[in-house]
Amino acid sequence: HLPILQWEDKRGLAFTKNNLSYSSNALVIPISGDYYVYAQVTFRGPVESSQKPNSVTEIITKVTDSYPEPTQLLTGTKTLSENGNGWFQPIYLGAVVSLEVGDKLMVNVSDIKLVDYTKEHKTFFGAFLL
Amino acid sequence: HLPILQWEDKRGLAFTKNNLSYSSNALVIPISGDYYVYAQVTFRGPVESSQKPNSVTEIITKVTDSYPEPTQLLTGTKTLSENGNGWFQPIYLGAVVSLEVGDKLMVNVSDIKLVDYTKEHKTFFGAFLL
Amino acid sequence: HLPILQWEDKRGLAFTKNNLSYSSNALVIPISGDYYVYAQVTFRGPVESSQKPNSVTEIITKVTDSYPEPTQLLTGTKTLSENGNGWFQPIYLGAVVSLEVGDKLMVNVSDIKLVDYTKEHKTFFGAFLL
Amino acid sequence: QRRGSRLCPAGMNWIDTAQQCCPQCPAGTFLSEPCTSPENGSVCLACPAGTFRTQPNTLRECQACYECDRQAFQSELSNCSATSNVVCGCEPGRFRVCLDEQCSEFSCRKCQPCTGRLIHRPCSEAQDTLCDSSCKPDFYREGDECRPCHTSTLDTCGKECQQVCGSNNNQGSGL
Amino acid sequence: QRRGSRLCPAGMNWIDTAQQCCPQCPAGTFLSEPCTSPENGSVCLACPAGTFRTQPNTLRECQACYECDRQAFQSELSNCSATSNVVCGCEPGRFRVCLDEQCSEFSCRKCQPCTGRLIHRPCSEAQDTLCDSSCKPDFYREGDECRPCHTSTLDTCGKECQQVCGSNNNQGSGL
Repeated sequence: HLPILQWEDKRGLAFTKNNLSYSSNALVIPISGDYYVYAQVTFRGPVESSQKPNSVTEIITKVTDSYPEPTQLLTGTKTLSENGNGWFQPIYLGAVVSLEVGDKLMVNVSDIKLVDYTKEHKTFFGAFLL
Repeated sequence: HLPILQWEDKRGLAFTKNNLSYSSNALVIPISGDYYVYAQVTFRGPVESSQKPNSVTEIITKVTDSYPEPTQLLTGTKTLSENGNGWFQPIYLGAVVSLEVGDKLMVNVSDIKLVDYTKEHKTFFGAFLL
Repeated sequence: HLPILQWEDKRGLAFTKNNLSYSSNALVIPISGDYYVYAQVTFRGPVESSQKPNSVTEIITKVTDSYPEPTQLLTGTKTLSENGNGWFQPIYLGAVVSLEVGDKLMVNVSDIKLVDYTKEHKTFFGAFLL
Repeated sequence: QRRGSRLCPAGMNWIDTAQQCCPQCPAGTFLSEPCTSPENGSVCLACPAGTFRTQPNTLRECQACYECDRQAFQSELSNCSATSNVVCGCEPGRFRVCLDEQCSEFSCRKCQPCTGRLIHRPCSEAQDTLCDSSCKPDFYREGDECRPCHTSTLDTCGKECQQVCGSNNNQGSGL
Repeated sequence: QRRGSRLCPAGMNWIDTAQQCCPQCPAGTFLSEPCTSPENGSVCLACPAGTFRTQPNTLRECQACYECDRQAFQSELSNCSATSNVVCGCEPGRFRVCLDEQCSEFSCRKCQPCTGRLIHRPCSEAQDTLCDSSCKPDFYREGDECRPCHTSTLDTCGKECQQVCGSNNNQGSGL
């Protein structure tokens, strides 16, 4: 599977409440219901390395005890046409999904080396119950 | 008008509830109020055809009995600079709009041949009452 | 600081309610709580001018009486690879943030001349209490 | 295991709404009604057309089948069944050009024809045809192309052409 | 001023939950508990590791420190403290290439080496090395490069090279 992103859940702008908890890279759903789930990942180009991936992908995935395989909920795939070395590409995803208590939500990316982790307001992930 | 997308409303991740129904390519609003409306369309390049559109557009439109013309609620327009044949370009739109009972919400695109309909988690459309 | 966008808050699709007011370029938070805050800015290329900025940036910022400096809440930065002059680039941002009564939300952009203000459904900004 | 769930025996999953362990539904079906007690079974229904489940599960819906991308000249290697997703490949005479590392996204490009050359390795799903570097008999090299002798005329038949096609070319020899 | 807030004296902010003015917490701390009355103080706690506040405030949390972009060869000029954000620059031998007007985003490119030339202006955080246009002594111009005389041989030593390196070249002269 694709690499899973790790998140800060307490410091700065990050927070969890109403029993929506964060553990081992996943948001854990406290009660069944419909949630608006969203995430933005800012990808940015490596400087020196000539080999440039031709695309970047962000996927919000659900893992559940009721099924042995993860389910892809939302996917953003963008090909890259920036030729220069320094490039930036944000991908935002968001939608309503039905979730069961105990379901885990994670964010996978095509290449973790391309994720801009430097500022909390450029790459973020969250969910709220409707 | 621009072509209107057709949607799956029952199978897989798709669902409708609380009387928000789907009929003839539109979400039908059951009660008046403020809704957060959103849609993502993943566009992807045709392979052989040399003529490449220089832009793709996604529009969320409202049709109402109280007015003969559709109203454009949200629009995402992106020019394309990918030279190769195989390209991907997701466009996400979302915002709060005031809707009346009976209003219909639809998604129009600049070119239906460019829409990636192959996976339900790449192109999606929805709304929820605040 | 980066230029701040001005918004229409009454005419057309724009509205404010439940005491969420708009004054001097900012949405003013009436009661403390968690809000889903979102904004889309469509940037578009200048026609003649050859000097092309190599990137466009949109930032949703919070200003509060409790702190003398603005806080960057959400940021979307995209490098531009369109060589032609006429280009379009929408950037959508949205996430849940904890706000206090009296906090002000604003949208900053890297270059106000590049913002497409021509149609209300291409550039928009809003927030709602969860 | 999560706080509120008990460990269930093999073949059973914890169902929160029923607050008990229930038997998993077999692949190809989904959980329509949880069991009322571990002894009696869960109510499982077949995945509706266009959906599938490859594994035993206690999910409330089946996964929607992918579709092959006609526009990108993909074709169905195997269609969607209740227990397996569709598998897409390329139409005959085309090969895959991957758009990401896992090749979950790909387009199908025409195989090169190797006109006038022997085929070193035929075109396949994964790779383009590999043409022999030298030209076939009765074909002469022109730049990086191989041309049939019989199409050459006295004045167009350069050094290479004469060597291959012999001086009295286009007397019915070659293709 | 907002509807519900009164003007507070200097060094104090209106706290809506306490419906009164409370003393600001100093830089490097955040407001954990508002004061119960203007006389007694606010409860301020130190910013946790990895966060900071540069100014006196009555905020409920500190700002998360930025991180320097290792992948883009950035290095920490000064690390994050309770009262100041991290400051990023470029690793030695590299200079900043700004990606936006304020240069809040930048990558670090290798400084050019000026082989065979005198350095007009050394490489710095902000700018690449500026090389002298002419070649150093015992170096001759070849296109836009400067080559050392001792590496040239009789047949490779063109007009330029002979002028600089003299006719009896590669007799131990040069670098």
